[in-house]
Amino acid sequence: MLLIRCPYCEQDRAEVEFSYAGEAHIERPVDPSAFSDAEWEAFLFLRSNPRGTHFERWVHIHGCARHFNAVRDTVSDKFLMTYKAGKPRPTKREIEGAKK
Amino acid sequence: MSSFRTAKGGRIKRKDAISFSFEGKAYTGVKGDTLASALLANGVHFVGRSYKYHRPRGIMSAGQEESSALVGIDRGQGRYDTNTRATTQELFEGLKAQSQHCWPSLRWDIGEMNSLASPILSAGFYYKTFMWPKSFWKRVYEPIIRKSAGLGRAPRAVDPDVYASRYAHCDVLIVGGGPAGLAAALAASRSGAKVILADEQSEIGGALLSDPGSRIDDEESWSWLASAVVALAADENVTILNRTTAFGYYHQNFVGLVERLSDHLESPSSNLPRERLWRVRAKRIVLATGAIERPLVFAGNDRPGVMLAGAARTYLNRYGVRVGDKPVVVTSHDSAYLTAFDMAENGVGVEAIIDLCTDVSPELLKGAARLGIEVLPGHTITRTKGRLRISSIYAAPIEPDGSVGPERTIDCDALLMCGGWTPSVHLFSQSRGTLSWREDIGAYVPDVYAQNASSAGACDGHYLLSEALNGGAAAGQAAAIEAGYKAGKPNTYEVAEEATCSGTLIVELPTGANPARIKAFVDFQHDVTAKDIRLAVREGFHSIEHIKRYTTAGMATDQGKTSNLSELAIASKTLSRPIAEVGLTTFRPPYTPTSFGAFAGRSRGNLFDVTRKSPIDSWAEKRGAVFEPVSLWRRARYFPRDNEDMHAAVARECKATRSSIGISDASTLGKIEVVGPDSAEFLNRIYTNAWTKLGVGRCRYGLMLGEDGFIFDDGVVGRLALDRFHVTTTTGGAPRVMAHMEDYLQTEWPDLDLWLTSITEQWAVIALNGPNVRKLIEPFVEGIDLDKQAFPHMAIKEGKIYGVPTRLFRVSFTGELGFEINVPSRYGLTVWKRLIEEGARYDIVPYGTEALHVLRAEKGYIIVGQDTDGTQTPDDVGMAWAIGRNKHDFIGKRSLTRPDMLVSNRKQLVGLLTRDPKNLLEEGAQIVATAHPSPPAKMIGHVTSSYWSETLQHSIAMGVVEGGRARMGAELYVPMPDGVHQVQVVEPVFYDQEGGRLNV
Amino acid sequence: MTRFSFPALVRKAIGADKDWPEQWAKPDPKSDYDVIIVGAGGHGLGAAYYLAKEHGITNVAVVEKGWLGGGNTARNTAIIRSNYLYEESAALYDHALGLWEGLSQDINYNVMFSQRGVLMLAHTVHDVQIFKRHIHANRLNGVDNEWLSPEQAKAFCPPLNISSSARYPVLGATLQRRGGVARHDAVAWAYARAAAARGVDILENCAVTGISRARDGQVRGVETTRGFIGAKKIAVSAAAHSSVIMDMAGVRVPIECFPLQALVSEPIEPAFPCVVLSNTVHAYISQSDKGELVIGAGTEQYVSYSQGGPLHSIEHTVSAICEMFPIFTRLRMLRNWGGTVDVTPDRSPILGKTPVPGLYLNGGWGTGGFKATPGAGHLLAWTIARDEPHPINAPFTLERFRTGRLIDEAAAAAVAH
Amino acid sequence: MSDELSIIVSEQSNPLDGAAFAAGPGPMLVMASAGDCARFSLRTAKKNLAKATEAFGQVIPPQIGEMSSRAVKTALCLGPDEWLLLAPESERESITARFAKQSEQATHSLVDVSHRSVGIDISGPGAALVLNAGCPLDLTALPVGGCTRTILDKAEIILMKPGKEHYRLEVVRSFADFVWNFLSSAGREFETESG
Repeated sequence: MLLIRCPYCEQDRAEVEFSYAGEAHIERPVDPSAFSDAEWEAFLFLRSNPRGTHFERWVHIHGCARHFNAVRDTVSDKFLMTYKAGKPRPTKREIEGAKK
Repeated sequence: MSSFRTAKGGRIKRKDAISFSFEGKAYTGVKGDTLASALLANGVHFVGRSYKYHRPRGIMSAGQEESSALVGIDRGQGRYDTNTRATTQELFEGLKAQSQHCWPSLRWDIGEMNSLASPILSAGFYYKTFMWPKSFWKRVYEPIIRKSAGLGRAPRAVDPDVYASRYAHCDVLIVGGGPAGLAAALAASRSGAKVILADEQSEIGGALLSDPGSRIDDEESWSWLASAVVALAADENVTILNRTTAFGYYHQNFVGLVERLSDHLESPSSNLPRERLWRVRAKRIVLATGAIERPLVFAGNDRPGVMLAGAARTYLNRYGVRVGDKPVVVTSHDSAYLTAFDMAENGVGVEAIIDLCTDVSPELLKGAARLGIEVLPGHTITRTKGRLRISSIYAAPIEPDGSVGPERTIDCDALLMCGGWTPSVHLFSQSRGTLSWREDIGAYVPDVYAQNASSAGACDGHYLLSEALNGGAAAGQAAAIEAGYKAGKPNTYEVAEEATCSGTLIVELPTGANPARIKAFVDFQHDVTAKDIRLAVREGFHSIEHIKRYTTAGMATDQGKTSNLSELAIASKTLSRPIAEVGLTTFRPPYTPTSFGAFAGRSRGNLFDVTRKSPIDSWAEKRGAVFEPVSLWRRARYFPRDNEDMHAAVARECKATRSSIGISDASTLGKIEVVGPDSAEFLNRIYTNAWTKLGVGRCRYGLMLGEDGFIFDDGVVGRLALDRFHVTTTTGGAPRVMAHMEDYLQTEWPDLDLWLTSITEQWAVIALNGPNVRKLIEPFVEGIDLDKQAFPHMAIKEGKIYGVPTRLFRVSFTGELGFEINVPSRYGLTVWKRLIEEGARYDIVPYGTEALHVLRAEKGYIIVGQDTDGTQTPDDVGMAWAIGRNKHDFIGKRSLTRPDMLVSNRKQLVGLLTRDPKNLLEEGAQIVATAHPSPPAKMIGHVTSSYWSETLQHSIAMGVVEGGRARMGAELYVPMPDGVHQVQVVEPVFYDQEGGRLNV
Repeated sequence: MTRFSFPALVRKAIGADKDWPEQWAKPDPKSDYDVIIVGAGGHGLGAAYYLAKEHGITNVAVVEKGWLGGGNTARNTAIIRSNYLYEESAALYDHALGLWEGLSQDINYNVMFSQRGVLMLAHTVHDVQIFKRHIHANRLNGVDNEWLSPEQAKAFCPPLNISSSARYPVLGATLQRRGGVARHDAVAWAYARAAAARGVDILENCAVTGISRARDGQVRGVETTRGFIGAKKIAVSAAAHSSVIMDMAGVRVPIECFPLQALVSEPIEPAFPCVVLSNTVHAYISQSDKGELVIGAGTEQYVSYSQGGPLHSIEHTVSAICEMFPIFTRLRMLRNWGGTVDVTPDRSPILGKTPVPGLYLNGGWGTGGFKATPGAGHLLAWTIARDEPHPINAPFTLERFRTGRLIDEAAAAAVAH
Repeated sequence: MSDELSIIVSEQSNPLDGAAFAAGPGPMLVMASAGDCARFSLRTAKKNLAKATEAFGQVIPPQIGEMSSRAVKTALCLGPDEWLLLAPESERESITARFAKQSEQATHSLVDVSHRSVGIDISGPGAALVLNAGCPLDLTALPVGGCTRTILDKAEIILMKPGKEHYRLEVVRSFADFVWNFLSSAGREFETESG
């Protein structure tokens, strides 16, 4: 069972309190009708699915009920950091810093 | 007392005799015995049969690594435990054990004939035959193969025991209560850290339990052990869990342990769970899991009476049992000498020590000489004799060129072998740590840790008692510091006159015979021989994973605990590649087999899942309702009267609703209160419909799509105030819709000023439908003018009913005049009962979900999830009208213009009428365009809803059909096993097309 | 190649099994092949075999980063069935089932294909509606599938609890009698042996690190840990690694990877005669020929390649099994493992050409890949050989995610209200 | 007419009416259904807390996990903009009215959820153990006077810790039976630890 740090509660909590909500930083366009079919396909379906560092969304559904973002290694399943929704994608340096 | 019990010593209670039986024969053991030690005390070695060849097998070990001595234990009343290791089963009064995998008896087993065919039963033989004639596979070969499957008896009755589970947190979890674990616990405990010490055995002590002779800090080891346990037990921060196996090491130091609470008791209390699953999250973990002794591989190494040397020492020192009167020891490791010496000191005549190594340490030789034991250095065993028990061995010198010299026979009644020790790195590996090969001890040891853990003692490759104690103490101290505690310098321990502990990794013993013709076992349970492994390699299975899977070595119930290394060493030799390059197979949880019950815990029966019941459920239950599950809820499906079947009950419920009043419980519908200045804008984006202009006090049917453009949910939304909406959702969709809305609100549109609150359970909802409803409730409603003009269809208002606050909706899912009375949940039942009472004068009838489905289908109202299946757009179901034309955007809008959404032959919702009015189509039936289809037939749609309409005296159906709306009036076909049914495509509104009955 | 047969078994036994040849050779990579298949699982090896056998293309390499058959072929619960709803899916899986039925004889390797019947349990009125829809569609597609009452289901599978007071009572079941299980590892070995015998090179421990394309966009080979290997046709059949490999060619695919766990019990005497699936409570079970109960769980919620999963999922799966089969509570779990499944948005596979000339994709099989093994291999071979899809795999394109023409078995089955 | 009809208000039904459980020596564990009260879900920006405190008539704490409890009113901070307010039933209408007056100056959402959940009181030396049968939290790390939303086996709960060996939980009413059965099933173990 994963141990996930909720950036709102500022506590490590058990995975069963959370729901996964897909890849992070996929911005919904302000005007979807301006998107081509291919662009819309990419928004709907194309995900980075990396082996390694993954930016993803979780919701502390059985806690503070907030959505937030996490950086996790998809090979070890280790969380490198979590941060509040709306914050920009952290840089490599920020991720390295958070590990400590 | 039986003949093989020693006169004194051991940790057993000699005066507490225990009767038990094996194979129906009565025996006596003593308190403190395992089933294995008690059998050995009675001179019984032969206890089981192997899997493939049905060879007689004895007791190999004294612990959980046992792969031969498996028995069935029958406690009656469904308490039958199959494949139970005799070596770990504690003895209790009346224990009944049976051998398994033999027929008609253990001694005379017909399966032993397999042994005769063994030359053709080599590794993977079944992949190479049983293919011809083809028809024989299903009729002959497969039934035979499947019949010979399995080891233990299958359970036949339901287990009456209960299982518990518990989450726990600690600073330091120590796995293993041997000397390393104890020293770690003592060190960590002194720091004030919260410690859990878990050990799989009945007693804490590990290897110390077999080693009374050592002296720790000038104290006898058992006395040191006793004071250590007392000291730990006195610390309230320390939890000692014996009979508790750490079986799995998961993410972030989350460890699963199973505590066995009652299997050792004669008659446990019924409130006592049989086992408890501990889910422990530890800041730091110390692995002190010890090491497992390796067997040696030689011809006839599997006869009853052949045993691990360390096990024999355990039986002697811990249980007071001599495993034989004239044992022979064969070893490649010094530790076996301790067994020989201890046995000799207890008066057992050890026939010989056959040492595969030539340079034996002078101390050991001196010790042997003192005890009169003959040592044969540089010797091998070439074969053994004895059918149901070993009777003699053949020893021979290993010549300098590796060949084998002349054989010599030595009679014996036990053969004690030791091929060195394998550190138990299972949990470490599960934690995703990486191992490194240590050539000097011939074993893999922990190298790089992936989690907050350390290892101490034998599991780290440190076999000496002093190393275990001092390593454990240091690990315990470091763990406490890591966890944030101040720990002083750890104790250092001194062990007097420690014996040497080294050896050579010799797996397969030299033999004069052709190695391809002998049976030298590697995996004892699965009868995998050294020859099988060589065959696998020869056939191109070079990865260790391939070898394991092809030969099944290491896949028995011990999961290769005693065989992995032998397999690896033989493979390495055959491949001419170093062991470190051949690699290991992956260790998987559980460490030892763990009961399903422990995993299932309390999730049985009514605790398997939540059953949500509405505030009115108890009335429905008393009234004899038949329920159906809808997501986690149970809802009344119909209310039979006087033995009615569903058909009759539903017909009656529908008729009553159309003619007077029907009442139903709609409390399970999801409800969300949306509050804030931007509420209308939010709903604009969530629903296809437009909300800005909806007046206060009015309701609207809302349709919600996923971003993929397909219908996601629907429901009525009422506007209570400019900034306050009461949203309803489907019963099953409620949690998903709430999550969906929160997701968009929090992450896409955080600038919108509004909040969502689930009020599903705040309100009980009573739906009243029928021409007389207004008359019924008017006298009891306060603050709401129910007049047709003042409170028209699709209106909402707050007021009171029976003095209770209500949110009254004028809505209808039946096509009749309808009201939905929302009252706070605790009042729901009382209001319902009042309505039933008062409604008697109108012959009010309660109706369930089935009648509701019929009534709505008569009106052509869809049910999301039944008439849609996640592939329908609003247009597909004829609801293009629900799309707010002028809206810039809403969720799913863009997807509606993808090419495939615009094609003309999309499946569209239509009504279907059968030619014969009594002919009721089956829901799910497929629709085709030709009268005589043959497979594979082109299906153009299917029936989504189908009912008998009592009102219309005609069956009605809805379905989705390719280009359906363009086929109005067309004849289509529904081919069923009993014949092809002809249907006509019609508009999906069967009743009151004008809606006159709604607006009264 | 020595032909496998009972007489061969006896003959070799007389020689103490000394001269059984390698089942597949261990060649060094050649510099060029006609076709390179990335991924030596059942699908990739099957494709190599059918390329050689049915299309005469034998200058083929199958490259594998680890040991062959070590991915999902080695980790699944070996269930085979074809009773899918949509005609596209039914055709695809039934094509595979047809090949399974003669596979052991065709490739001279007993893969222990056992048609013991697959029961799928309905626990709610909604399940019943969905399953009836399947049955009717299957009948018209010529796929066997029948409806059983709870009592009939119990007769077919005696350990099943059909008590109406169960939390999830059994309201009925579908039965596909032609469905069953096979010895999963052996399928990979069998195809490897048969393909190698026809000249295919199987290159284990050879990880692809890049896909090389010519100026015109056409593929020209793969960079590997064993050097560059050239080919004008490359098929990616790498399951969980498909999207990683496709990325190397610059093609983004709508695939995400999720962990999926499975477990076996200790072996017991025959006690479970068929395969039982329950989507509603998320549990799948059969008994292996060794006597172990083989049990599958549901996928985890988060993207991962860790080949492991959390304890609580196992707790749920085991409790579901104990609910359906209460006599199994005292059995013990012997081994629990995880795999990684590659999942598309509509839960149907992608099998066909890609925007890159010469690059083919077979992936996104989710939890359904094993049962399709011979079919996927057969169709992939066809698609590679003719550079166009077979009619059966023609609907399973990459483009459907753009046009919206999804083949959504999951939506059809799983939307419960 | 209203007088006659209002009698119905006293006829309320609650899934755990009268439920009580005790086990073990001491006893180790006592559980009982808590009485009814008024409950509000308050959502607002943190900057409005002073106003909200005024309307509620008691301090509303700003940090997630904090709980202020005085006399008969309790305010729990469950999320960055979410509070649960508990008060005597008699104050329900006055609290609603006071918040309503403020909606102009301080945007908020106050929703009456009095009937949405039921309360359970759990106390005794075994209280934490019985909760940990299904709750993954480290309860020793939850301070006295703290609160949190969390999970108990398959049910979401709001957990309060009014005393060292005293917990109160709130559970949505249709999950109450399940939670009660779960806790009493786990609590039955204490019967054996005495003997």
